[in-house]
Amino acid sequence: MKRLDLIVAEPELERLCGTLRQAGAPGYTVMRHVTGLGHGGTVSEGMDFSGFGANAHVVVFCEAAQLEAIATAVRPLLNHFGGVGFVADAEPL
Amino acid sequence: MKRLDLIVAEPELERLCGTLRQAGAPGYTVMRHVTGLGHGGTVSEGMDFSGFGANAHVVVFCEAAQLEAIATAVRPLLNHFGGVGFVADAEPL
Amino acid sequence: MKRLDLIVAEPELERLCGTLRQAGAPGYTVMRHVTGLGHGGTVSEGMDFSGFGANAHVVVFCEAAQLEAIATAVRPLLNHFGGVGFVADAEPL
Amino acid sequence: MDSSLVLQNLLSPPVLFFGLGLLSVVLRSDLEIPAPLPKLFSLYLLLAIGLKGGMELQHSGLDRLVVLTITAALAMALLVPITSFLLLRTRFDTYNAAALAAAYGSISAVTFITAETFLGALAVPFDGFMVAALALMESPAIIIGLLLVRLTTPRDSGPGLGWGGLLHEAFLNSSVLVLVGSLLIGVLSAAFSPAGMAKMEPFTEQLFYGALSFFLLDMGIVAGQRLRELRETGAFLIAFALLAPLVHAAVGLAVAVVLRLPQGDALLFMVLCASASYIAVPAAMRMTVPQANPSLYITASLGLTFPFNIVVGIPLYMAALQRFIPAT
Amino acid sequence: MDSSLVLQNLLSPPVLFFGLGLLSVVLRSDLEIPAPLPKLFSLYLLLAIGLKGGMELQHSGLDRLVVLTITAALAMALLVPITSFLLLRTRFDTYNAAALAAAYGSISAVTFITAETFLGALAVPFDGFMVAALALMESPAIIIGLLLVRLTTPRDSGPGLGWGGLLHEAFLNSSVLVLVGSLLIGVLSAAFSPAGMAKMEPFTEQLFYGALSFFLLDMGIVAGQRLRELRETGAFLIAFALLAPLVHAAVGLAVAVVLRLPQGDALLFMVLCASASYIAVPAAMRMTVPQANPSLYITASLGLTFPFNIVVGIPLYMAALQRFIPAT
Amino acid sequence: MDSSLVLQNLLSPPVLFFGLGLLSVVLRSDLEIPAPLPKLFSLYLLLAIGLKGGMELQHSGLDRLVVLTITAALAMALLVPITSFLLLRTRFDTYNAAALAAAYGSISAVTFITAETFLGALAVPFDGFMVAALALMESPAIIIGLLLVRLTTPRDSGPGLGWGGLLHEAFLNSSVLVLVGSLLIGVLSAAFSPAGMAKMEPFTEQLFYGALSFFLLDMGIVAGQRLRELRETGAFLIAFALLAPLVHAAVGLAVAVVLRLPQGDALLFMVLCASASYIAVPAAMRMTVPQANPSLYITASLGLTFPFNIVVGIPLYMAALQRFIPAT
Ligand SMILES: Nc1ncnc2c1ncn2[C@@H]1O[C@H](COP(=O)(O)O)[C@@H](O)[C@H]1O
Ligand SMILES: Nc1ncnc2c1ncn2[C@@H]1O[C@H](COP(=O)(O)O)[C@@H](O)[C@H]1O
Ligand SMILES: Nc1ncnc2c1ncn2[C@@H]1O[C@H](COP(=O)(O)O)[C@@H](O)[C@H]1O
Ligand code: NA
Ligand code: NA
Ligand code: NA
Repeated sequence: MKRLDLIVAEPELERLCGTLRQAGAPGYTVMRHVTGLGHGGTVSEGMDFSGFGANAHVVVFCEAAQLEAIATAVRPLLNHFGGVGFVADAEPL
Repeated sequence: MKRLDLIVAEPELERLCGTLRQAGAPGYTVMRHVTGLGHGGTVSEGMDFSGFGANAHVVVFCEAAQLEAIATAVRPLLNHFGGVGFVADAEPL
Repeated sequence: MKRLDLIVAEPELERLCGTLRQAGAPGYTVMRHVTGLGHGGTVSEGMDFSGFGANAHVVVFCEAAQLEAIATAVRPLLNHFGGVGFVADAEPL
Repeated sequence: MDSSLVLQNLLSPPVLFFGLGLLSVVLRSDLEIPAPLPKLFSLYLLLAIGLKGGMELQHSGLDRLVVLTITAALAMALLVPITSFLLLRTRFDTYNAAALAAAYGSISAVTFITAETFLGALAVPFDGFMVAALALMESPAIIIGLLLVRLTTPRDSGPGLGWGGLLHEAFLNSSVLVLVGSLLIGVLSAAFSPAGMAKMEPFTEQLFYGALSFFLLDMGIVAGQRLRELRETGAFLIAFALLAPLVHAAVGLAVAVVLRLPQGDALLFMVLCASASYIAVPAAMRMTVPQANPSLYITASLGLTFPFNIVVGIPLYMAALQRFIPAT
Repeated sequence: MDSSLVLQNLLSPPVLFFGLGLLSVVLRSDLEIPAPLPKLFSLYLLLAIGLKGGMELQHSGLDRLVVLTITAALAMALLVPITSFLLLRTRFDTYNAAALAAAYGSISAVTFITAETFLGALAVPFDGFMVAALALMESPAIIIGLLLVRLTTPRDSGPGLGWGGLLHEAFLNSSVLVLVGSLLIGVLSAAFSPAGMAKMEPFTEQLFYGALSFFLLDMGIVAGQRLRELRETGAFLIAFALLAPLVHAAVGLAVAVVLRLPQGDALLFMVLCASASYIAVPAAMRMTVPQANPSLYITASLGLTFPFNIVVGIPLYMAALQRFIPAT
Repeated sequence: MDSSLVLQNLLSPPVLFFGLGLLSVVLRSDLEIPAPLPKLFSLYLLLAIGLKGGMELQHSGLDRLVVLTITAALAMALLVPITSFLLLRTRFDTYNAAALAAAYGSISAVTFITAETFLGALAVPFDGFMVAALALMESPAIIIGLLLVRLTTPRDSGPGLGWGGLLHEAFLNSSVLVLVGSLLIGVLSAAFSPAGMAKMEPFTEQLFYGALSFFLLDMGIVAGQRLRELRETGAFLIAFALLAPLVHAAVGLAVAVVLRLPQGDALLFMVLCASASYIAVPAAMRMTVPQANPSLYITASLGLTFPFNIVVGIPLYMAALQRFIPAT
């Protein structure tokens, strides 16, 4: 199996989850209110009151065979809006 | 070493942590207020006020030798109450 | 690439992030309000009101070549203040 | 029926904010009251009605009417889940029928509070001991629910809760504890620290209406999200969720007439019978009957019965009881 | 200029708490108002001014002045972003110029609220319909901003928002929804449930000043953090962020004189023109014009224009308008 | 001893809610006040007492008594940690002795606030400058604590805080900053913006009692969880945590008698001496003396000394001082 870690800005979260569902992800887990540093600079929770928000961290565990479809669907979002994605190996418990 | 990712409903968290301690896990880290999608459908924070809660994400780093004991203790909980678990490789820093 | 998971007490977070930036980490993601069990005993959110805080979970994705510099910078902090670090393999999406 | 009561309820700020919450879901706005703010409001509301009820209970004392009303409340908390189970069992498996029955046998504190506010706007008085009835009707249905499962299915040997865990869950869950605790604190403080109670008053009285409106805005959002899942619910359960409150309110009215409850207490009694739990019971059922599908019992109680009672039920019950119980 | 107005504003609790927030950033203290508490205060403030404005609107009704003022407000919401764009385009690319123009064409509700509070301290009255003007001036600049991008750049074929998504984002974002919803609830409740409105009063009136102070403490922290990023902003944008409010306020004053607005309404109108959005617009621009750099438009509106208006602008505009508009 | 004072304190709403929190831990209920709500209440309480103290300080001005009291407060903030260290060093290593000494040399704002509320219920007046004493007694013990470590151990060459970091941590941590900042805002606003201060009053005065009760409910839960860890604490530290407040209060009483403080100020002075910090000091010690075991100093100050003072100490100190200081 594969583990996919995606980190995007919170306002894009709903769209990312929709994309994951359409691309056939069997499930996902979302941590909101996540902060960090990336190419776009520092992201803090200071703008939380504004709808601008912080980041969200989405984890997807899926079969290796599903990964390519998910990656193809997700990459344009990361390119357009920013955000990063990483893949690792995993096994079901 | 091994890395174990467990995602369960928040009301089951305390029991899961107790099980981990009894099974000899050397430590764990818990992220609450986590949402997601799984076989049980969508989990949101909307019911947070009610004691029904969202999900919790528990990460355990342990020796490969400890994994089987932990897995044996945890699996019945996941089967009874729902929730998922995944294993990956890791090394101490 | 490598994935580095660091878990420290919240009051040390700002210093850890500064250390990561100085050590050349290309980015990081921070989850605060994390609880857990370790050598230092149980950490809960009960002291959150006090500035004592809970834990923070920091994830860094970096090139394998960068890891050693980051590890060298981070280890003294973990030894002095407590906290744990683990490394795993990862690939960019 | 007195349609002006319905209109007056519909156009009060708390109900309008509930509607704004529903509307925001329909319009797919990104409005949310982020966690744990709804918890702040729900803790506050429980604490405030507990304190006020306790204070009034201390002033009025325990008389025959109090004891009778509370006994009747407990009887309803046994009757409703059992009869509901028998009906629901015709369409659902034991687990889902029991979980639904438990939800409808228990109560919704927010519906009760909205009814109190409705009475306040009509200047109809009600008694503090009704908060005790509210507290006592919360837990029994949880026990009944699990009893029904245990009696009608082979003993489940999973890692579930034992009876100890269940009783703990039923009687010591946080909403029961805050409500009962505040009630007792109200009784004690009113007796021994009247100056202290007086200083609580701006907090528990003056903020109450605004906090209820804010919380109902969130409840509107949450109920609206549940309504979206209505497709999975099925016509039978939709009908049950809208008719059960009427039937249970009617039984409640009959009891109130027999007990000669005054108008205000009678409305609150009817509302307790008519409302369903979406707080304590679902949390307990998730742990004790994990075989049941939460989206059934939460959608029914929170997505249908709750809005029905808030928007239409409360003024309807008032109009009905005015025919049988004279104003005092 | 009447320097006592500046001093009186500067030494009022809300502005002093704003200063404390700024100071805590300068001193690198660990003071923070953790999320989602600032959201609680911002929701509360919107809800409270919406309700109060709606209630007053219901009492005053819609007359010619209301219609004229609101038309003028909409005209300013179109004029300001277009002229700002033309100016900003000389130094920034289309994306950044459009995003900045949209921010300055829209409004800051907290600046408006602080101006209301300032008028309250001076005992200068103002009308409820100004809240309607506030609500109506929030969204148009978002549309203008994207129109400017679409008209001046080749059609972008990324996964961005279509026009439907944009209109949704502009008119149904949570701050517009809460403000407009509360305004309508205020109108309806004042008409049909005056007892309900009266019970809201301790919540919406008495807490208001304290909640504003608390929120401004957080805004001071957030603005202070933005000020640290000033280096990246450039001298031109710094000058724009400090001069645009003055120019827009002056235009607003001219309009107010023509419309014969009374002093209170005139100040609020000037403040609407002079303030820039750091809530609805940045959130919309992040999604619709991701090519623009958020640290430019947020730092300018939140780090510079907002503090300028809160600390200096409001009393300055008041001093200016007193020369042209007699007290009533 | 006047046992009615103890009873009156015990049956006041804030102390009863503290008891409810303790009880919920004993009963293993799932009641929690989720983060960051406790932070909201603690920020609010600091802000409110700061403002009130500042306002009163502005009205009373600085006279000889103020200066003497504040000097005595600072002296106690040096004396208590040094003597405590000498005693604790007999049983603990330098690190733990110093961390514990620092905790007991500093103060607990919530204990102070509860004492103010207790005085309010007895209608015993007290002065605004005592809040300044509170603010000034928070930090020195942090410095003393680290000085004791540095003087008695070889220089630690880890990545710890230097003196700059320590002073920063001691004097600019968020609770000191909010308290001192609000105090100064209170002084300034009372002088220059009395209308503004008047509009703050419903927020800072009327909500205060309820907010304190809510916060003490949470403190009861947190203290209860700490009490569970008592086994690791050891009999010596348990005795210290319960006797130190009595001894320090007695010294405080002697000082108060010498200074001829009126009853109210004397109680507050005793409470400052008797209370131990579980906010600023532990946070600073975690960073500056990581070798010390937090569960020792937090359990002692939060699990034992705090409940002791809240429940028994405050009325006890009052009963004691009434023998030496006449009512005014
Ligand atoms: N494939 C998956 N990847 C990531 N998280 C998952 C996955 N499946 C389930 N989860 C998480 O586990 C929770 C419970 O899963 P389930 O019991 O399958 O409903 C979900 O709400 C998700 O948060
Ligand atoms: N084996 C482990 N697996 C996962 N998290 C751990 C582990 N050990 C420690 N932690 C986390 O790291 C924090 C600090 O660890 P320690 O310094 O060992 O007390 C703990 O509170 C946990 O959140
Ligand atoms: N190398 C990295 N390791 C961990 N998280 C990262 C990394 N790069 C970016 N992120 C996260 O992804 C967010 C968006 O990244 P970016 O689009 O590069 O600004 C950042 O705010 C971080 O939270
Ligand atoms: Na019921
Ligand atoms: Na503007
Ligand atoms: Na002390």
